[in-house]
Amino acid sequence: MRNLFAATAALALLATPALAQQKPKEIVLGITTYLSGPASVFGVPGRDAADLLIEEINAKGGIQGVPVRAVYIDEGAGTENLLAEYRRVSQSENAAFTLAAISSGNCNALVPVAEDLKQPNIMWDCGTQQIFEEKRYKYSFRTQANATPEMLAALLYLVQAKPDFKTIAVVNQDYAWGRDSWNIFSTALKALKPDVRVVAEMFPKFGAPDYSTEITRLSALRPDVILSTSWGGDLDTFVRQAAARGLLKQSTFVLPLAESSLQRLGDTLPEGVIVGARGDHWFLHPAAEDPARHKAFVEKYKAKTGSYPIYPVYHMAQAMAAMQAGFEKAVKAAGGNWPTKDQLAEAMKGLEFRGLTRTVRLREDNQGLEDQLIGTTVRVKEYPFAVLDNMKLYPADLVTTPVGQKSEEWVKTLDKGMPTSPKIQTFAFKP
Amino acid sequence: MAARVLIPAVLLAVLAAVPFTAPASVLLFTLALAKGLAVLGIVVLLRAGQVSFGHALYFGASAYAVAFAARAMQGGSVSLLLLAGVAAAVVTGIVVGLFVVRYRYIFFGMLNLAFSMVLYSVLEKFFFITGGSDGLRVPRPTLFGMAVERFEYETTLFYLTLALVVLCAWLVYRYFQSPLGEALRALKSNETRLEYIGLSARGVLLVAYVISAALAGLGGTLLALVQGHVTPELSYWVRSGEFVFIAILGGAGSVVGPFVGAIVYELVRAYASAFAADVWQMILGGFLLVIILFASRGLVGMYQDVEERLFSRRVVTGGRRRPV
Amino acid sequence: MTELLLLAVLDGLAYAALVFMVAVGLTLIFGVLRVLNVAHGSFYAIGAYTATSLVIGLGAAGWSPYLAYPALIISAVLVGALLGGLIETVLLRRVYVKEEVLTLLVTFAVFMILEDVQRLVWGVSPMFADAPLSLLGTLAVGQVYYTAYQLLLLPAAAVVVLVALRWFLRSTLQGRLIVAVAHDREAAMAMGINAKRVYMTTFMIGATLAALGGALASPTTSLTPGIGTDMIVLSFAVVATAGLGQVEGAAVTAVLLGLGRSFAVYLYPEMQVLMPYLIMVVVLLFRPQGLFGVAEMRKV
Amino acid sequence: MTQPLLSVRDLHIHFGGIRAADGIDLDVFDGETLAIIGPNGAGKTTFINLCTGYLKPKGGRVLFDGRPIVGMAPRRITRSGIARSFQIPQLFMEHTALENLMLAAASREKTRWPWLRLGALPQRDEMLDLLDLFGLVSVADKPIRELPEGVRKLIDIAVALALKPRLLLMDEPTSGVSSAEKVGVMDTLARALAARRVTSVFVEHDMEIVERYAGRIAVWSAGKIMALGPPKEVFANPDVLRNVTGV
Repeated sequence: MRNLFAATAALALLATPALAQQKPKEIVLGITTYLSGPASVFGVPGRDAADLLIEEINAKGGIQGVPVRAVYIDEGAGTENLLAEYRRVSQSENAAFTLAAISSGNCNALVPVAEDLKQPNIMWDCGTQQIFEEKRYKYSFRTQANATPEMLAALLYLVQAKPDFKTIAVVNQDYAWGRDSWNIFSTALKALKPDVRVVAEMFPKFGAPDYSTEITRLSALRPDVILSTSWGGDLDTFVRQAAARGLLKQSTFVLPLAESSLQRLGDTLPEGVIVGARGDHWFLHPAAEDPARHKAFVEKYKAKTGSYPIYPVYHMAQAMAAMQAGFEKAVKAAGGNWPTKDQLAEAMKGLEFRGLTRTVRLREDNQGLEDQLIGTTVRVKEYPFAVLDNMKLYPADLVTTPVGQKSEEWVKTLDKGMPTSPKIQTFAFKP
Repeated sequence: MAARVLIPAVLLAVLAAVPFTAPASVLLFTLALAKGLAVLGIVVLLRAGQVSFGHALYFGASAYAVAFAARAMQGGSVSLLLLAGVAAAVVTGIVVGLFVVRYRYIFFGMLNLAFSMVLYSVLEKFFFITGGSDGLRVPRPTLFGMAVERFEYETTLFYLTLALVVLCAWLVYRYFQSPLGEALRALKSNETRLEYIGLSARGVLLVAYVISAALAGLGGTLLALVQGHVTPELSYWVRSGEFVFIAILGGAGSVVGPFVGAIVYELVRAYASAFAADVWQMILGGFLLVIILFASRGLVGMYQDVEERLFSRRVVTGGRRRPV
Repeated sequence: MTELLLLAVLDGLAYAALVFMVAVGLTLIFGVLRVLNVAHGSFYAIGAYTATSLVIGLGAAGWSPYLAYPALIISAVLVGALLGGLIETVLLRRVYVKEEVLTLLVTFAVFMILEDVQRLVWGVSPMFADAPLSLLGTLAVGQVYYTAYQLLLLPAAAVVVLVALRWFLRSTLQGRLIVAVAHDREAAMAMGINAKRVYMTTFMIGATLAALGGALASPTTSLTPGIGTDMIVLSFAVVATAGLGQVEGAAVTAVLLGLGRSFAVYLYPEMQVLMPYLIMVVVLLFRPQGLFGVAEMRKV
Repeated sequence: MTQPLLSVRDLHIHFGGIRAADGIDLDVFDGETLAIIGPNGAGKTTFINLCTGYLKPKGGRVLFDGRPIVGMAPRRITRSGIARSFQIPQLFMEHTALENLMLAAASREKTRWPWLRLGALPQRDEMLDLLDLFGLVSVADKPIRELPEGVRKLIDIAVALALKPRLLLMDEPTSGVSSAEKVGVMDTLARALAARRVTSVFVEHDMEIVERYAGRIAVWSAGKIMALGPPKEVFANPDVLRNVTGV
């Protein structure tokens, strides 16, 4: 038995790491993204962004003179297909990095695999905060924030913008993200405004075509605030049906993921809706560290796809930047030699890099520290859809769970002064 | 004649060599074989002319049973988890079976569908127990009492699966020839007479149903073990459809068909989604159409036709009969 | 509370109207062709997409927005007649002779193919054209606003479909032929009825109804990949619960499921998704032939 | 004679308006051969269906060997010793003639053990003999669906006999058999039944056959027994002549 393992292991190794020492003729990136199913509203922009960025990199002669090639894996094709494909790309194609995944479920499934395969992996979009809080990983990194800062920022903004609200209702998609995000939000809410009453918690099924009943109930309950962390078609449908029935005028809407729907919603979305972007992702970012680069990319992306970039595009850009920076650092560390997968993973520790907007740093638990941008919708003549005004930028260190702590516990201990912390910067809309 | 034994033997050998020839595909083949077991379950029912559009129910039930058991035991041992998974399927199979064996054809299919969708909704809904759509991680169990690396673990599971596949295929083959198995085929052509030779159609079907549930469960169990992660999608109706699809693709007449079908299916699907990520579904669909329209006896059927032209002798798998 | 219940009923009806239109097409096809059409959900989706594109197109062309309503119906008929006709003549016709399961799998394959076709044609980002919805404005019930479209037009449309279908099946030659074939294929053929033609018309009508469901739903909802998938099982549930081939039954059952669903939202939201399947299981357990179906016995 | 093997009392059933059984009283005695005649729709087949559990009577009693069997499932009644054949042969079309008999034998012997092959059961020779009796050995390995109606008819009866019943109910055993062969068939049948000491009841339209093979005749008319007795007696009855034999 043992020898059999040894033999197979040897054979397997031939196909993978070890020999990666001398410069390969190309750097293979295994990218899992949704090309089918509802989540492809994020997956396809993500892929478009990756294509654009890889073009840019290769135009500049690649990384350390080695061109980059992406291999895409459809997350919509089912978990076991995803796992099998991931395995193939990591071993047969000998991918230097994998970027996985969008769905938190798939991250949960793939991260342990990457660990066993000793495969440097970037969780490029998934939001579950638990994964790094439950366990430390050597080979997986998250180059953006997670559910906790994303929800917390939205809450802080709400509390600050509408201090006197007494009742809130939630309408989230009935799946892990919808539930998790509400847990965080509601726990934090109890800590900051214990007197607020939750009048309805509704979790319509994922991809539901019709929210009439939920909307009717909300119209009858008339809560001060309505929260929905839904996204994609579900969010569009909910907002449109709510708008058509005057619900948006009745209550203040908080939509932490609506940045990705603004362009589609066009003039449906009125002014005064609180909108987030899972990070500091906004094509009119008021405080990008390299505005020229950002502007240039936005235009390029618009030219290619016909629409302005949304947050998955920014997440992809951050993953790519991290990957690049990781290579540079690893090559330096290896004294100019080509790094092994282990050396790459080593180099990622504590890495600093910049995507399109602001610098992100990877903490010792491999969680990225990313600022959060929340704003209120306003109508302007420059754009056929609502854009963000009264934007607040929440620095990562303020809203991110400290290393080694669990989010559910930490958000219980929030300080009531948090919403008005001086670290928070405010920006108005500038055309 | 020799070829009749030789060719399958060679194929089996090739399969067994996968960990050496294509280590990166071990997972793919293990999953395909696991799925094949569930399809074998479908084939058992097709023997009685019944089509279940809900066998993902047992696939999912067992997978989650494994997940819960493994979490409860912080890993546990493969053998224990195998038992847990199959047991879950058998118990569910008996309970559901007692209801569904009273129905035939489209109603049988529909009722199974409904039951599987109930499980699916429950898994999706009761987030705090089932992890909702994100599903549950399955901590890696020990092998014969020793903790192992993923690589050894997967290789072992591959051979374990292969062994179980051969065993199950042989058992089902014998079952088909036993009085009970023949009664199953008889049920398809005339239930009235079955009653009037003193056999209970429901009884006969129930046995078959539980066997098929156990097979589907075994498949789900193995999948949960290799995949290390279970999601509600395991019990979604599309997957049940997939099982029936593979059964026809492989050739519903024989016990080998499901595994041939499953492997071909997984390969087509893997390569389609790797090299035509945008249209892999379309490719599979087209593939299925071609099979149904031009070779409704499936791959094994095709093989047997060729074989017959070569050695003009009736093959004993019973594969010569039209599927269902 | 009583007011809330009234509201729940109103929501239930609007929802039931759409489900009915899809389900009745399915049940009609099954009743006549004995084919359980998995691709039915795809007709729903494609109907919706086509309608939306058409409405958007009209808007772009700057024509009267009221043309949107005929546009909905036209697109439904287009999809049903062209796509439905194509699939029936090119594919299904070849497999009627074969086992039930094979015909069913053919529709399954068609479903898989059409899933990708939708993505290739309409892309993945949600589409929406709510002109038809907003044009009719809203009505107040108590202090709750409803869109006239959902509150009045959809249920009305469903009733029209039901009445029209009954009339067609009972009072027109083509309809009578369909009933005859549905009732006894062999006898009908023996009497020289051209079954081929009957099958094709039926399948077209069924497909059109599914597409109509989609078209009428499209103003109220965003179209994303996979909208058809759940519709399939849902309409299966309706059809099986009602009894296969039961037109009126499908209507009653759709209402039943619609109400069940919306009451669940008020009383026990966790049950909302389970509702249709639970109802189906319970009904089938006690009445295998469905609420309105009739059982048959083998002659010896 | 002794206590009847099958005794039916006041049996009732009706389908809508039609009274298919309207107070049937009948005793069938061990070892006898009883023929049932009567016009179509008189309720002859219904009577067999009632005695074998295919239909449940609205009223009345059926005792087999002194034990009530009304409401029992067909397979129970079959196991208790009543076998039947059908007007339209009910056989396993995909199986061969021999397999059809073997299934019956396997059921009779309650052998369900998965490791036994149906084809290799010890009853194989017995079943071949049974086929031989009907001169059907030649078709033993042919699937039923390839066999002509007449042959199916015989196999249908053979299957019933394979169960070693004490009472055999036959619904028009010779319909579908060419008139030339009828007599031959009935001879074989009579011999087989006698050899196995099987009591039998058979529905028949061919009066010659009836006269020749039946010990007693029961004449059905509109769900009632209008005459019962030995052939001579019955055929002497003018009503019978008018109603049934149509002379």
